Amino acid sequence: MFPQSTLLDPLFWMVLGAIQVLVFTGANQWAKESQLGMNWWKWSVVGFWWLSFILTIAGAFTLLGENEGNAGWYVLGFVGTLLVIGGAAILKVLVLLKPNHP
Amino acid sequence: MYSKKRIDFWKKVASLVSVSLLLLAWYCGSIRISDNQSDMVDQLLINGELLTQIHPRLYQGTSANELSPVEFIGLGSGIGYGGITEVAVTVSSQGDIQRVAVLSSKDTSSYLDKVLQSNLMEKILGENIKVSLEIDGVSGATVSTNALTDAIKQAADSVRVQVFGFSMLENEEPVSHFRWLDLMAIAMFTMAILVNKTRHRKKSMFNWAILLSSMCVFGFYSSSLFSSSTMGILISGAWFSGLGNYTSLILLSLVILYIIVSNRNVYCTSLCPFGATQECLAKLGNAKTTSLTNFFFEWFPRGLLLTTLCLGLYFRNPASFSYEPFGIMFGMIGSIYLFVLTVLAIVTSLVVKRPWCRTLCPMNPMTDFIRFNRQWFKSILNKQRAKREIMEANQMADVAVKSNEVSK
Amino acid sequence: MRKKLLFMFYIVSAMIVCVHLAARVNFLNKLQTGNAPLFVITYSDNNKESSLPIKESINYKEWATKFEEQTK
Amino acid sequence: MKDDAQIGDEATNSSRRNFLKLGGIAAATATVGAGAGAGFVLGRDPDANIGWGRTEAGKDMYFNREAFEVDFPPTMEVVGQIERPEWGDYLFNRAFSLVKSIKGGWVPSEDWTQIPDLRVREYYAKYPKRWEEMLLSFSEKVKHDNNIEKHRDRFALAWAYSGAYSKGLHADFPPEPTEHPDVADFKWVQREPKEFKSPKHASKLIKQMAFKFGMSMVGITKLDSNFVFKNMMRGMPEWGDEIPKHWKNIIVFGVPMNWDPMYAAVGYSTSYDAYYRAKMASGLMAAYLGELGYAARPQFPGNSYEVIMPPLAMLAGLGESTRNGILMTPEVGPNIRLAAVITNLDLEHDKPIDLNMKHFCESCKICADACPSGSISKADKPDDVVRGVRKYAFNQDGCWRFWNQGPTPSGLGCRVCIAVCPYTRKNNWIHALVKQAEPRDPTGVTRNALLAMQHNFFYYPDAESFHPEWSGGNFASYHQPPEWMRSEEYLKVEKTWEYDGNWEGF
Repeated sequence: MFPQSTLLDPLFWMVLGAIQVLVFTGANQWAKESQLGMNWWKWSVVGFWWLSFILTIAGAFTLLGENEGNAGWYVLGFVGTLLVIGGAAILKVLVLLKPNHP
Repeated sequence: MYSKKRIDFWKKVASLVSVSLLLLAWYCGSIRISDNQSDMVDQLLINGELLTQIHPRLYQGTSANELSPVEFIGLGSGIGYGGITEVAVTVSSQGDIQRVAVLSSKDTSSYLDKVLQSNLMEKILGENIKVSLEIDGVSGATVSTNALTDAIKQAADSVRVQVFGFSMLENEEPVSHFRWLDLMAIAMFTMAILVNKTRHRKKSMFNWAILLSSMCVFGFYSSSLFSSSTMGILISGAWFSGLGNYTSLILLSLVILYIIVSNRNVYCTSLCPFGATQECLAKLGNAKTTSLTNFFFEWFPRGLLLTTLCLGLYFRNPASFSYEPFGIMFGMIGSIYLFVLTVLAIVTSLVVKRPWCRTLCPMNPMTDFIRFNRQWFKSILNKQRAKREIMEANQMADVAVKSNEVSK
Repeated sequence: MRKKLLFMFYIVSAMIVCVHLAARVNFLNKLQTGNAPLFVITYSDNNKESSLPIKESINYKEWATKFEEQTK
Repeated sequence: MKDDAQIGDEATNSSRRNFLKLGGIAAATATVGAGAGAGFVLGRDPDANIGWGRTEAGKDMYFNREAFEVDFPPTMEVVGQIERPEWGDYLFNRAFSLVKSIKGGWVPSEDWTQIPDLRVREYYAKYPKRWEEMLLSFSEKVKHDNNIEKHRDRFALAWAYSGAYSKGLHADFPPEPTEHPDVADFKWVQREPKEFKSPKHASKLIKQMAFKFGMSMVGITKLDSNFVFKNMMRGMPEWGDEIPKHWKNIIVFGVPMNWDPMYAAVGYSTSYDAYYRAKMASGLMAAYLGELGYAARPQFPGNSYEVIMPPLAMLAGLGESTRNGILMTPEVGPNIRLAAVITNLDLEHDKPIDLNMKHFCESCKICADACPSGSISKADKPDDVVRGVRKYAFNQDGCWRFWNQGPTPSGLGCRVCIAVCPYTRKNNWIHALVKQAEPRDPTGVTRNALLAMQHNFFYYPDAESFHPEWSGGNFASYHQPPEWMRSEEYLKVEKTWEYDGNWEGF
């Protein structure tokens, strides 16, 4: 986030990493509440989706940052949409695979 | 709250006004058009100074110091999505192609651009027209390509006749006008009607089957679903002079006919590829139906469609005035605005069922318009029956009421 | 909630569509008034709009000196 | 009591859960924001301008070539007897010879057979059509001279930038050789050579030095006589085709042109910044070798060469040959300016590399479509054979014609094919990712996906609009000029122009 800064940049990445713990504990709570019965592969799917989602956003904005305006928006629109749809699909699957014990 | 009668009256006014507006637009367009072709051609001379027309499709350029013409400019036309594409080809007196110019096209500009960017024309520059020209196609815009190639070949031929005294065109037949896709369209449509009529318990399943297959065939495979531009082409009569692709037009006319006959619109529910896409996404995100019942939301799309059609008529170029997300969705073709629109529509339809259909789709205004006038016409007919006038009138009134509710 | 969303979608897409149409109209108008071909392409050997008749127009001596001072 | 406690726990648990849930959402939102923000600044990051950030560490040459080493470069496809380049094959030789003849009173005509200098005539006997282009270059030059003042308001800063570096470039370090190479190349040798432990050590050190002298890329190879000009030896009025004994190895190095001006080719770009840096490095390297007691003959831009650089750079494993005829490196694509030092020091040679560029160029064609003078071949496969090597046809005289149309006096040149090349991208994480992935993907899926994006998502002005206004263009460029090259930002000028090119999409 702070490329030319000696201190802020590493700090930023550490914080971002730390935040991910919150993200997934939060996600875990939601999963528990809606009794998705998460397991390792479900989590890895979700995790992978999350990673690619963030990377897509970052990538698109990198293009915007280096003044590739067109490309930036198109990538965001194209890949982003695909990912959103994919996310919905994953959610659907998780709900369908809900273990049906009370 | 206005009384139904009052609204009905204003609707009648509106429908009359819109028709007259369309006529007006057409008329203004015809005034605007002037024959600017010859001075366009004038810009295409290379070595020649003086341009003289030999016959309607052929010009010759002569330079001061030489008697024999230094170059010829042939005109040719081909038939694309929206109608005729005009091309001029400048050929040296030895018969080498020196310059190609697209004078006019009625195709959606993004399709045309795709063809032009593919520099398929650069390949024929410098070729000699003694031999027939080999021009390869462009994936994703076949019709525009064919239009262009036909036009170029025609233009070259009119020069060929002049310079070498023989023609090569007769062995090349014009674009085939009736293709299996058109048959497909008719077949699918009849199926759609049947499915809508049937009382079978698997009805909805059948419906899905048609929807999906139509999404594949008329959507992702051929991207030949109709749009406001098709409506424009229909009313502008551009199809008299022929079209490169009739599928969408056929679909549209079938839909219209069926609405007129049976007052029902089967397209949206069982055929529309974009509708199908939205349905799929709705299934994915368990989207629920909701709609906006408000005077503005009802009338804005109508105004929009009317404006678009008027513009299409005025510029004599209906194909370049479509505003639907279809082009992007099924062919990644269209302006950046439409790209954004498409993305929005797709994402929204994960939450709301068929957002596009509930908002701007030109299909609703068209259906409403036809239905309303159908109703109106019927009522007039009935009024003419002198007997049982009042009773009839009352009946009509509440039928009209119903129809309004349907149309909202 | 859904209603709100649909409402927002409506407004935004309406605006987008208007902009799109405006752009199209603008473009076509330019075309009409410009009264030039949509697209022209010329065989490269003839791209001599830029060429001047050789002998008369160029003072070659001057050209040569200019060229030398600019390149060394 | 127990119940109370339980209830209490319930309460705390539920509130804790809610906290975590909301915290999760908040964190997710924050992450998305951070992703966007970080992405954006990484795009802006000047360190991404490879060639300026990680140079001395040698990290500008970040692509690990070992896995791609081959014995002979695949894009140097020999189909006949390789011939050494003639004096007349070198465009600047022809240009200057013509200047000389003209000063001597000769007036050019359409007829190339009237060219006084035999060596030039021989070249145009080979390519008669190209003589028209050369003639046009004269008239274009005149138009250029008549027009540039009109556009100074717009290009003042680019003009100054390019001018400054061209002055620097024409300083006399390293000095041009004036004597026989056996003398000149030893100019800086005062003492006995210090022996290296091994050629391996020598190469290791020399490469480090190249980086320390400011170069981004360096490679070492044997001096292949096939790429040494005939009848050409600086400092010698007469020269046959012999090659000095002490010309054993050649150290080829290079540095990219500054990115933002280069992206804004033609008008705002210049080669002189990179030329200057490369030339200085060659001088420093030569002096360094001299101090150690070894012969050194620097080869540097503008036109102080006895050898053709790109093929030697290919043999030295820097990159491959491309459609636009420029060396294509895996890090900076064709945005590289080369210099070299020929030496008698025994060095370990690098191996050529196979990056599959061949297929990339076959299916890309972006440079050919963008070329303002149409000098780059659009053929699907290499369609010409030059001195026994198959390559894409390239019309150097047509290219030179357009060189004379740049809007600044010292901005001679074009560079559009470099600016638009998909491999010419800054060293930020996306492009680095892509540059690492593409050569490693044997299926070509990556390549096709990328090119699909390149063709559909990226905006390229069309070839015509790169032209100056006086020849039917609008000074378009792949990117708009950087803020520090826009005269309206700093000078008292009124902006009467619009920029055409990619810029931030807000």
